[in-house]
Amino acid sequence: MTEYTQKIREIAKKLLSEGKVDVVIGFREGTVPLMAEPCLVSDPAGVDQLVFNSFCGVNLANYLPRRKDRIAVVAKGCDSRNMAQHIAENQINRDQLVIIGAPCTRMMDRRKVAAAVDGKDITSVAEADGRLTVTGPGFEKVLDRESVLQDNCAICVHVNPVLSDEMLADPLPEQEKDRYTDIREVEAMTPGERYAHFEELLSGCIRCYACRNACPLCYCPTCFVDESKPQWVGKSIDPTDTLTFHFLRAFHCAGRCTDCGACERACPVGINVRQFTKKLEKDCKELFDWEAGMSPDVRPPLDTFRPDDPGKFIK
Amino acid sequence: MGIDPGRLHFSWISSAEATKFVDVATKVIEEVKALGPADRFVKEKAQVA
Amino acid sequence: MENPYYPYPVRIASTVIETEDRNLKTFKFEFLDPADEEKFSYMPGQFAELSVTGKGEIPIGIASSPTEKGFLMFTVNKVGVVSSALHNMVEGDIMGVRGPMGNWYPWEKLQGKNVVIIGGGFAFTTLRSSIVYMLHPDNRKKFGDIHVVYGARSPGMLLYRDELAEWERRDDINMHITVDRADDPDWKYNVGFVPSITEKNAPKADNDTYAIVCGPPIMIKFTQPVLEKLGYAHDHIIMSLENRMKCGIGMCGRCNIGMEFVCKDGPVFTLEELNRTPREY
Amino acid sequence: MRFLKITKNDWARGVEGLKDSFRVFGPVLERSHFNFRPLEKGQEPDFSFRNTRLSPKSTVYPQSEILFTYTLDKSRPDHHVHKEPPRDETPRAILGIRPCDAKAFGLVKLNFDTPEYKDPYWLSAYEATTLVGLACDEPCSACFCTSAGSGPFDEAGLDVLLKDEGDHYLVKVLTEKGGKLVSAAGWAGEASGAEKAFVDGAAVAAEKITSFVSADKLAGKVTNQLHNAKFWDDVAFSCINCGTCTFLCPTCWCFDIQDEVAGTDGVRMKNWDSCMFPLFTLHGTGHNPRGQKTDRVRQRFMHKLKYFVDRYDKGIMCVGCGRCVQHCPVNIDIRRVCEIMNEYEPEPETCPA
Repeated sequence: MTEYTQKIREIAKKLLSEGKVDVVIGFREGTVPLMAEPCLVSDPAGVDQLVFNSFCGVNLANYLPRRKDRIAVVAKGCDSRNMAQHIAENQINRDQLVIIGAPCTRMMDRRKVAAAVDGKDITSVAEADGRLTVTGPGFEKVLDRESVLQDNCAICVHVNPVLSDEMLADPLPEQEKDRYTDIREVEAMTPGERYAHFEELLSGCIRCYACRNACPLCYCPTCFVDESKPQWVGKSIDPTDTLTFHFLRAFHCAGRCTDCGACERACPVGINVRQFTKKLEKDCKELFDWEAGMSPDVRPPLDTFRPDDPGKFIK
Repeated sequence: MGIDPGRLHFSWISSAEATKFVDVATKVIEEVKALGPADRFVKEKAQVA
Repeated sequence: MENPYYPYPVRIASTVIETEDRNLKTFKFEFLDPADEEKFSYMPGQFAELSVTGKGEIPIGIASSPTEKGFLMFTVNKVGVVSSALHNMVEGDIMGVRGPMGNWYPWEKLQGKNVVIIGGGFAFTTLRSSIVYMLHPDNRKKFGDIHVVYGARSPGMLLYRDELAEWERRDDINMHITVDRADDPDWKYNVGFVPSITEKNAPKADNDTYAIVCGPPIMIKFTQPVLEKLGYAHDHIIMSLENRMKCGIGMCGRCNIGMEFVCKDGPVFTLEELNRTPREY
Repeated sequence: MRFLKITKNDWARGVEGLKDSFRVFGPVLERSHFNFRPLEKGQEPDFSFRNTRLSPKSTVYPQSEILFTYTLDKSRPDHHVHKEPPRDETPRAILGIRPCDAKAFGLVKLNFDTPEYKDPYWLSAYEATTLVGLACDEPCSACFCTSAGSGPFDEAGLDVLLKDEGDHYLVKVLTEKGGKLVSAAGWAGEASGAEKAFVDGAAVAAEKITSFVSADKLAGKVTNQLHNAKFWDDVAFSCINCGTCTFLCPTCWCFDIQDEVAGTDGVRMKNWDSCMFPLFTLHGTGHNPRGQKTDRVRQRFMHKLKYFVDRYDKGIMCVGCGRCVQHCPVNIDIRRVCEIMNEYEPEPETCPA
């Protein structure tokens, strides 16, 4: 990881001092263990705050829409796919971007780490050789990296950036994974069971919209839940309204979601929000052989029509 | 989502196919009536407690 | 414990379309319970939350004057959900009024002073209240000269046209009505923007002259330098602000400018006070 | 001041007994974290928590609360008239609230209990509530209560303070309300000399706090200079306006008022809102005084660390519970922002010459 950090600083410094970009978007050291803060550097003297580690889980594609300047941005596999998606959706121009590709060793989940030490207070972490050493007052514990990966990272099949102008390392091998075991379980339920399952899943939701705001796809100027003329969804914590919000948001992300995990990472009450988006991801894969954000040049399946699109549901 | 499949119908009907529209609409109504009142995604009064 | 969220039930006594674009309507309300009228005691410059049952509430300046008894009057611009619903309501319908809220123009301080009222567009409502209040026989002698500069886009967009004409005929108030463009060949008043009419007609500043300014942001922006040029000190320029509001009682947290809540500490501030707060309005 | 010593059996029995006359709330493990919830018969509060994910503010101030009901049915004589639903004034007890969260109620009270207006919903719930605190023996590394006007054994706002002594609790009865709860629970057994245990415990716990903020110079700053300072862009850059901080915060009180109608039956309700959302301040005209993300982040911190300080002269509107520090998905840290604000010196005016 230190090599990545070193290299990001070098590239950032070069790009800024040569005037190739106006700003660099990357991460700086967090103020608490297991965190890193996205930051923007515009002065070559400021590049030394940039770091890269296993807690850089925030999707930096989130910071690109509506920017007018030339930007160098650090991109993991999923970030780069969301950037490709942004380019396809005209949220940013490819020629504004210098993408600093980071073949991703997959990010760790701070809440899993905390749970692995029974919620004890963690004051520092160190990472080496696939292991994470966690220390706090009166304890030290070594965790296997694989056991504390973010859920989406554990099943990630695209760790390498799909777009890049600079690379921090050679591409890493991609894993073969069955991504949809949990989704198949839900699919096997009867409609009634499924409804009950979703109600239970969302029972703790506080409608803070952190999932939506963390999502790089949710850049609509006015979200449907914020519309007042007409008001589509009630604003209290009524369970029907809450379900409606999550389902509709997931549908808006169909064929666009890269399973970057931003929603789940942001959820303050630990809801497995990806269950919704992953179902649609699975459908897009099976019906259209489509994975989102693999190229900025191919139109996504939901904004194109082909005569051979699957149509069995039409009676 | 947990919606009964019988409550959701897709059909392709051209503006010229009035009879088909009537047939489909009648069939849908019959099927939905047979299922009885929906109890999912139904909001009576906000449950906030 | 008094419930400050409780809207007094009122009946719509009358509605009048004020302007040619039909977007401004004046409503007169009567309290269902006459005792509520006693509780609703207000001063010109205050506002109330109009509560359309089933839709929500909107904060609107009170256009009637406390010297007018038996009704409350509001002029509402049709912009959002509640105001649109209100525009569709008719005489006899029941709704709610919550208030009065906020502070008012500093009538104590204005005693014995000259008052220059500068208004634009549909922000003339609390200014109407103020004029009616000052012109009331019990009050007129408490004030010095009264000047009114009031402008709208066109003659058909002026509010309270009958009253304006009546005030024009009086000799104890100096009216300077203006429109941006006069499409009416019989238009007999000024043509021009409020700032320039102010510059031409407003009295020179002195310690005994206060300006009350209420209008769209663009008018305020260009009127302020004119008043400064005429020598008005910032503590002699009185303004009324608008912000998005919900509770109207300083609790819901959205309308603040710095530490002040527009709904409770305002909406009336002097320019001197505003200079000290972030311009988040 | 009374001190009691009660065994954990007495405690459990007392808690069960309280449920006859109180609505009892306590920390409960949900999925991966704790929250304060109403306790059912037979359900004990789980004191193995460090602190709850959501603050206990919802016990007094529910996220959604009905203000009025009404009917739109014109055949009913009271149509379109707002009616207050009956208020539940059953006494409530919050068991195991941390001192920081109890202190927060006092700060929120400044907003809902003012000389001009009183919020009857918040106030009546608050007045019906007895706060039974659990002293914090193991504060977290993100906690900074001692420099935010509170502390792991702080008694402000509490009616009773408990100290966990392994097989028993020491109980400090702080108010008359607290005394009534203790009697209702049947807890007796005076513990003379327990005072020292609290004093010592407080000192030991305070030693364990490793994180601090300085807020001493905030009151002296000029609002507009702080507001216009250049650092806000950097502070706000990473913010995604998700609102997590405001929803978890024990001192955030902002709300929205909404009407909802089903058929002819309607309710007007109060829902928590967040200054992080653009809709919070959007005018009907489309103009938004806090339209940019930086404006909104600045509002949150200025409100807590400057406007509140100036308005009430009661310190900062933060009790140092550390929730926003731990759960902000992009690691915006109020401690860092407070430091920047406290140390801020206005950029020197450039000389026009």
